Amino acid sequence: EDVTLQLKWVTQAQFAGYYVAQAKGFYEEEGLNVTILPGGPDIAPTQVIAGGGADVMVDWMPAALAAREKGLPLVNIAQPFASSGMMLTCLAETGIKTPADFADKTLGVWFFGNEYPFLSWMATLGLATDGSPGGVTVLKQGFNVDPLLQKQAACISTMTYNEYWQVIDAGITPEQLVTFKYEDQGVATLEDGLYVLEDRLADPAFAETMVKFVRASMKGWKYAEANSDEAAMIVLENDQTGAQTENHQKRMMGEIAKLTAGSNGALDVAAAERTVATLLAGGSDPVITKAPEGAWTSAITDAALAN
Amino acid sequence: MKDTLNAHQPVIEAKGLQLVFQTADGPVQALKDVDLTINRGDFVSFIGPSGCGKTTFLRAIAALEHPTGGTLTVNGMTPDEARRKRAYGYVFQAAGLYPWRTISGNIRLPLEIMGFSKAEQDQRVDRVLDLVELSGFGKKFPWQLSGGMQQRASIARALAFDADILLMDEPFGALDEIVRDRLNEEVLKLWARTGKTIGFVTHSIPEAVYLSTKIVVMSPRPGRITDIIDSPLPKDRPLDIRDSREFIEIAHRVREGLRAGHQDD
Amino acid sequence: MKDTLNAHQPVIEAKGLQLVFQTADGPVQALKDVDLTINRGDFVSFIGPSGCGKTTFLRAIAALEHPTGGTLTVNGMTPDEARRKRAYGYVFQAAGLYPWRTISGNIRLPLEIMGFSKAEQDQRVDRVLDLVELSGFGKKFPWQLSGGMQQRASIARALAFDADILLMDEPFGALDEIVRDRLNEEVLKLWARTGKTIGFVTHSIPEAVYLSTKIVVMSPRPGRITDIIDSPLPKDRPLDIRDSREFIEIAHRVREGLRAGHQDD
Amino acid sequence: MSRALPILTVLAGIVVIWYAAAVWMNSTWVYDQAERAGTTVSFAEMVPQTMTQDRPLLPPPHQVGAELWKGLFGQAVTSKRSLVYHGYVTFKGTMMGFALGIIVGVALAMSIVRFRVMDMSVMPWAIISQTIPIVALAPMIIVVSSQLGLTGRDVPKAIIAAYLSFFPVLVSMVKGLRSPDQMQLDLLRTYGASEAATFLKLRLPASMPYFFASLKVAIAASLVGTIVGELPTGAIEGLGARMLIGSQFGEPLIMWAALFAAAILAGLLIVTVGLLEGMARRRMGVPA
Amino acid sequence: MTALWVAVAVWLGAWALNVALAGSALARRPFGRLLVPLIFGATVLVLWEGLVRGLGVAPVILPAPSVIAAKIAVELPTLWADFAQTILKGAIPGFLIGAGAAFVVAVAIDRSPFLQRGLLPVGNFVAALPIVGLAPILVMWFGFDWQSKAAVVVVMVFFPILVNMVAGLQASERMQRDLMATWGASYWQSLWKLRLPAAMPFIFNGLKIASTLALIGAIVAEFFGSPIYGMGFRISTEVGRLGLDMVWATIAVAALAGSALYGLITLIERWVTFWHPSQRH
Ligand SMILES: Nc1ncnc2c1ncn2[C@@H]1O[C@H](COP(=O)(O)OP(=O)(O)OP(=O)(O)O)[C@@H](O)[C@H]1O
Ligand SMILES: Nc1ncnc2c1ncn2[C@@H]1O[C@H](COP(=O)(O)OP(=O)(O)OP(=O)(O)O)[C@@H](O)[C@H]1O
Ligand SMILES: Cc1ncc(C[n+]2csc(CCO)c2C)c(N)n1
Ligand SMILES: [Mg+2]
Ligand SMILES: [Mg+2]
Repeated sequence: EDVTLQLKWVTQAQFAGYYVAQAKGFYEEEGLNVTILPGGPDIAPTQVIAGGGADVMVDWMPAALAAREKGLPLVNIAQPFASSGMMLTCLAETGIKTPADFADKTLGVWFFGNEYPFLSWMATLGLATDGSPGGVTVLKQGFNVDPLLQKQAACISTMTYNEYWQVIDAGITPEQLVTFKYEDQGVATLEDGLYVLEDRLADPAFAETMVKFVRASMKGWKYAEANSDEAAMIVLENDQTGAQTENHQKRMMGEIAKLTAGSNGALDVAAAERTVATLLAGGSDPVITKAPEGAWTSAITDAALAN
Repeated sequence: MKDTLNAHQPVIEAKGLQLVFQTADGPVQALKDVDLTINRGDFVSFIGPSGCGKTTFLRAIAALEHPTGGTLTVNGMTPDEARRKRAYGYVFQAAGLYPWRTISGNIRLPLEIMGFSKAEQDQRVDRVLDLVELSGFGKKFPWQLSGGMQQRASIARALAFDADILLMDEPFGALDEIVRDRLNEEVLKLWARTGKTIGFVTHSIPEAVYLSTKIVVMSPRPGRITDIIDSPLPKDRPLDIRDSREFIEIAHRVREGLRAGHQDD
Repeated sequence: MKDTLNAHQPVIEAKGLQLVFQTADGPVQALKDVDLTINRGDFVSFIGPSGCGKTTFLRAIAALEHPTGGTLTVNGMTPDEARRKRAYGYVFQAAGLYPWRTISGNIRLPLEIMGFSKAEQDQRVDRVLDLVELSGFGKKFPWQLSGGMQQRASIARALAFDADILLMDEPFGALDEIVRDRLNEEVLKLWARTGKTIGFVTHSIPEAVYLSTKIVVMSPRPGRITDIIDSPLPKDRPLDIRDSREFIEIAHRVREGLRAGHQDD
Repeated sequence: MSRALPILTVLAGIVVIWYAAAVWMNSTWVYDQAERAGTTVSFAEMVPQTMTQDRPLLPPPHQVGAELWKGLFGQAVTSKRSLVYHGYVTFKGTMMGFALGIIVGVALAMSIVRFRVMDMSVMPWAIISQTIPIVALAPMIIVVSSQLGLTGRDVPKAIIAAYLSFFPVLVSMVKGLRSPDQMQLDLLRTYGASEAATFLKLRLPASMPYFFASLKVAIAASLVGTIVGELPTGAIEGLGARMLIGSQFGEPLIMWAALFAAAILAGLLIVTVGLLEGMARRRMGVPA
Repeated sequence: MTALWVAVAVWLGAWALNVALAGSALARRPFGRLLVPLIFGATVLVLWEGLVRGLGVAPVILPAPSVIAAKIAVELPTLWADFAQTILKGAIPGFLIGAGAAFVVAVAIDRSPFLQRGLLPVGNFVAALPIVGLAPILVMWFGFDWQSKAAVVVVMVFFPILVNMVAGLQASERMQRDLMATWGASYWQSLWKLRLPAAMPFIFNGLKIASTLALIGAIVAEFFGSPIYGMGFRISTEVGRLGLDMVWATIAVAALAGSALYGLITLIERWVTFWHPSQRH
C-alpha cells in the first residue's frame, strides 16, 4: 500500500522517526510503500493534504485545529511528540527577565501557521500584538536567528532542538541569554502530530493502512530515541541538499529525543484539551473560537498499540 | 508573353479614378478623376511633385490600395484578380531586399511563393542575375553589395517570374547620375527585349523623357493628371539622344507642366 | 563678416591631405593627396560617384574627421580651433532635425549653445524662418512638415548664427526637381547677399554647374580630386542660364570627368 | 584580451570595495563580542577577526571563494554536497522552464499578431501577469499540479520558471513579427503570397533578431524562476534549496556560495545563448 | 456541473463579442481599447467561478472570485495598510532611488567606454542574481521594516534601468551628434540638449520593466522577514493559515497596483516622448 507523508519542514532530525522507519524497513515490514515529502517555506501541509497531495501529514496541533475551523476536517491520529520544544530566546542585555518585561520590546515570531501558540501566550499575558504602546512589537522572523544576533529583536522564537543552538554556535553564551519555554509558561501546545482527513478515515481500508503506518512510525521513533546518532546519520543521508551537517543533526536528534520521550504515539487527551484551552484564551481574537469536536481519535493508536 | 503580338491592346484602364485616404485629420484626396489608358508594351513614366499621388496610382494598379471611386481594370480584370494571377512585378523605391537572404535567395523568393520547381527556380535565378549583370554575386548578402547593385538585384527579383506588367517606383532615386544612366540604358534594353508593359515613377525629367513612350505629368492637392505626353522618340535610344532637339523640347514641355502644378504652392 | 572686403583670401587650404579609416577589414583610404584652396566668398561644389570621399572631405574641414596626413587649415587655424570659434554652419544630407523640438526650437538650438541672449535668439529665428519661407511654421514639430520644408528648416538652422563657412552635404538630394530649382535660386541669392564661403556636395551635374564658382570633380578608390573647374558664369544667374552654351559646355566637362572616374567599375 | 581587461578592472574594483565593506560590516560583531567578554579590541586586532567569522554579515571574497571552490571541486560532481550537482539540478529546471516559456511566448505572440482580438484582450493581461508575485502563486501551482496527478516536483518548477520567462519572449516576438515594414509586406502581396507564406518567409525571419535578443533576458528569468520554485517544491535539491538551508541553519557561507554559483550559472547560460545568437546571425547574413 | 457549463457558455459568448468588437470601429477608440481587455478579464473570472463551483474545488486551494471580492470588501483597511507598507514605503522609494542611482551612474560612466565595457557585463550578471538569495541578505543588513524592501527593489531595478540608459545615451544619431560638434557644444550641452532627450524612449523602456520588478521585489522580500503587515507578509502568512481568499485579495491589489504603476509610466512616456514614431500613428 502506498502512503504519502507530508512533513512540515525540510528534512532534519525533527522527523527522524519517519526516516528511520523507512531506512530500517519498518514500513516495508507492514507492507507499506511510504513516500516522504519534505516541506519548505512555502509548503502548507494542510493545503497539500486538502489538495490530495498527501495521505497524512505532520503538523502542529494549533495549525491543524485552525484549519479545521476553516472547514478542513483534520483529525489527529497519533502524537509522537509528547512535549513542546518551542521557546522564546532573549538577549539578557535587553533587560528582559520575566514575561512582564516584554512590554514595548520587539519579538521575533514565525508565521505561516506557527504563530498560534505565540498569539495565545501574549493574549494570556494581556500584551497587545498590534504594536500599540504597552504591547509588544512583533516581527515576522525569517528562517534564521539573525534578528537576535543583529539585535533587531529583543527575543526570537527558537526551538530547543535547532535555533537555540544556532544562537549558541554563533558565539553567544547561555549566560547572555534568557529563555522562556512555552512548556514552563503553561501555554504549551502540542507540536508534531500526525493528521489525516476525517472523511478518508471513515474508510476502513484507509484506517487499517494508517494503523500500520503509525505502528511502523512509532517503531521508528523509539529506535531513533534509543540510537540517536545512528538516527541522525539516517536523516543526513536523506538530506538531498547536502547542506546539513552531522554536528547539527546529532545535536538536534538528542534534543528531539527529549520531546518524544514518554510518547508511545497515543495522544494525551489532557494535553490536547490544554492546547485547545490555550488557543481559546485569545481574548478578543482567539485562534479558534470554539472547542473542536472530533479533532482527534484514539482509534488508530489503539489498534496500532494493541498488538 | 503569349499576347506579345497584339500590342496596342489596352492593359491598364483607369476611368474617373478617385482615391481618398481617411486619416486622423480628415480625408486626403490622393487621386482625383484620373483617366488613363496604358497599352500593351507601353513604357509610361509618371512625374510630378512630391505628394501628387504617383505612388498611390501605382499601388492602386497593383491592388495595394483600393480606389474609392471610378473604375480601374487590368487586362480586363480587377487589379485584385490580376494580382492573384501574378500579373505584376513591382520594384519599390528602396531596394527592399530581405537582409537574411542572399541575393539569390531574394530573387528566388517570389518563385518559391509561386510554386516553381526547384530546377526552374535555379535556372530563372541564374538567368535574371545574368540579365542585371550580377552573376557571381548570388551568394552575397545584400549589405555586401553597393546601393546600385542592390537596386539591380531588386529589379532582377521583379523580373524573375515574368509578370506581364512591371511597376517601378523611383527605382533609381538613390543612385548617382552615372550609375543611373547605365541602369536607364539597361532598363530600356530589357523592355525592348521582353515587350513588357512598364509603369515607372521618377522625379527626374531627363530620365522620364529618355525612357518613356508616354509621360504622365501629375499635380497635387488633389492628385490629378495635368498632361499626357506621347513621346515621338524612336524605340532605339542611345544615351546621347538626350542632347537632341526633340528631347530638349519634350523635356521643356514636361518642365512647364510640372511648374504649372507647383504654382499653387 | 568683418573681412568680407578682402575676398580671394584663402579660407580653406588642403595640402597633400590623406585620410585613412581603420576598419575591421583593414584600412580604407578615403582621401588621397588632396590639394585644394578655397577662397573667401567661393561657392565650391564637390561632385563624384558614391564613395569617392566627398562627405569625408567636408567632414574633415568641419573637424568631424581627423586627417591622417597632409595639412588642412581653416582661416589659418586647425579645423578644430575653427570649430571651437564656431566658424561652421553644416547642413547634412538628411534634415536631421531633433524631433522633440519645434522648428523654432531646432533653429534656436545652436543659438542657445552659443549663448545668444533670449531676445537675440527670437529675432534671429524669425529672420531665418523668413529667409527660407517658413514663417508661420515655427511652432510645428518636424514630422508635421514635408521633406522639403524640413530641409529648408535645417538650412535655416545653419544660417541662424552667421558662421563664415557654410558646408552643405547633398542638402537637396531628397527633393523633387521643381522645389530643388527654387531652393537653388535661394541659396544663390543668400550667397550673393552674405558673401559666405560655401562648400556644397551634390550628385547632380546641373546643380553643381548652376551654383558654383568652382567645381571639384572627385573619383574613388582612393578618393582624390581629378578635376577642378573654375566657372566662367557670372555671379548673377537666372534659372534659364542652364540652357546657355557655356553652361552646357561646363556640364559636359563635368560629365566627362565623372565618367573617367567610373571607368574602373 | 581587450574585452576582458575592462571587466577585470571592474571586478578588481568590486573586490576592493567588498573587502572594505566586509571589514566595516563585520566589525560590529567583533566589537559586540569583545564587549560581552568585557575586553576591548584595537583596529588592528579587529581587521583579521572580520575575515574569518563563521557567520559574517558580509563574508569577504576569499571566504566565499573558498566555499565556492569546495562546493565545486571539493568532491565528486555527483555528490549531493557538490555545487556542480545542485547547479545541474537547477540547470535542468531552468532549461525545462525556458523551453516551456519559449513555446508559450512564441505561440501567444503568433496569435496576438495574427488576431486583433487576441492582441486587444490578452496583451494587457500578459503585462498584469508579470505584476503578480510568482512566489505567491507557487504554493498553489504545486498543489494544483499535484491534484492533476503531476506528483514530481519538476513540472511545477518548470511552470514557475516559464511564468517568468515567457514574457520577454512574448514582448520581443510581438515586436519582431510586426517588424517587417509596409514595403516588405506589399512586396509579398504583389506576389499574391498566402498568409502562411507571408508568415514563414517574412515575419518569422524578420523576428529572429528580436527573438534572440529576448532569449538572454528569458534565460536569466527562467533561472530566477527555477530557484524561486526550488523553495516551495520541498527545498529538496538545487541551488535554491541550498540557499534556504544555508540561511536556515546559520551557514551564511553555504548561502553565499550558492548565490554565486547561481550567478556563474546565469553567466554561462547568457554567454551560451549569446554564442547561439551569433551563430544564427551569421547564418542569416548579419555583418559581424 | 451546470455552473461550469454556464461559465463556458458565457466565455464563448463574450469571446465572440470581443471578436466583433475588435473588428469594429470602436476598437480604434480609447474606450474600445479598454473595453475589450475588460470583457476578457471578466470572462476569465466567470470561467474561474464556474470551474471552482462546477468542479467543487476546495476553497483552501482556489477560492472563487466572488469569495475573493467579498473578502476584499470586508478587509479594505487591512489591504490598505499592507499596500501602504509594501508599495508606498517599499516599492516606490526603492524604485525612485534605484532609478536615480542608475541615472547618475549612467551619466558618470557615459564618458568612459572602458568602464562601460567592464560594468555592463558584470551588471548583467548581477541582474540575474535570484532575488530569493539576495532578499535574506538585505533583510539581515537593513532590518525588518521597509528599508530592506526598498533595498531589494533598488538592487533589482538598478541594472535594467542602467543598461537601458547607457544604450539610450548612445541612441542619438551620428549626424545629430556631429551637428553639436560643428556648433562647438560642450559635453554637458550636448548631454542635456541632445543625448538625454534622444535617450528617453530607452529610459522609459527600462522604467517599465523595472516597475513590475519593483513590485515583485518588495513583496517577495517580505517573505524573508517583515513587520506583521505588508502584502508579502499577508500572502505568506495567509497561505499557512489557509486564508486563500485573503491571499487572492492581496494578489488582486498587487496586480492593480502594478498595472497602475505601469500605466502611469506609460502615460508619462507618452507625454515626454510624444515625438517618437512609436507614439504617433
Ligand atoms: N496610407 C496613407 N494614408 C493617408 N494618406 C496617404 C497615404 N498614402 C499616401 N497618402 C497621401 O496621399 C498623397 C499622395 O501620396 P503619394 O505617396 O502617392 O505621393 P507621391 O506622388 O508618390 O509623392 P513622392 O514623390 O513624395 O513619393 C499625399 O498627400 C500623401 O500624404
Ligand atoms: N567611418 C568610416 N569608417 C570606415 N570607412 C568609412 C567611414 N566613413 C566613410 N568611409 C569610407 O570612405 C569612403 C568615402 O566615403 P564618403 O562617405 O566620403 O563618400 P561620398 O563621396 O560622400 O559618397 P556618397 O555620395 O555615397 O555620399 C567610402 O569608401 C566609405 O566606405
Ligand atoms: C515560513 C516559515 N518560517 C519559519 C518556520 C520555522 N519553523 C517552524 S517549525 C520549524 C522546525 C524547527 O526547525 C521551523 C524551523 C517555518 N516553518 N516556516
Ligand atoms: Mg512616391
Ligand atoms: Mg556622402
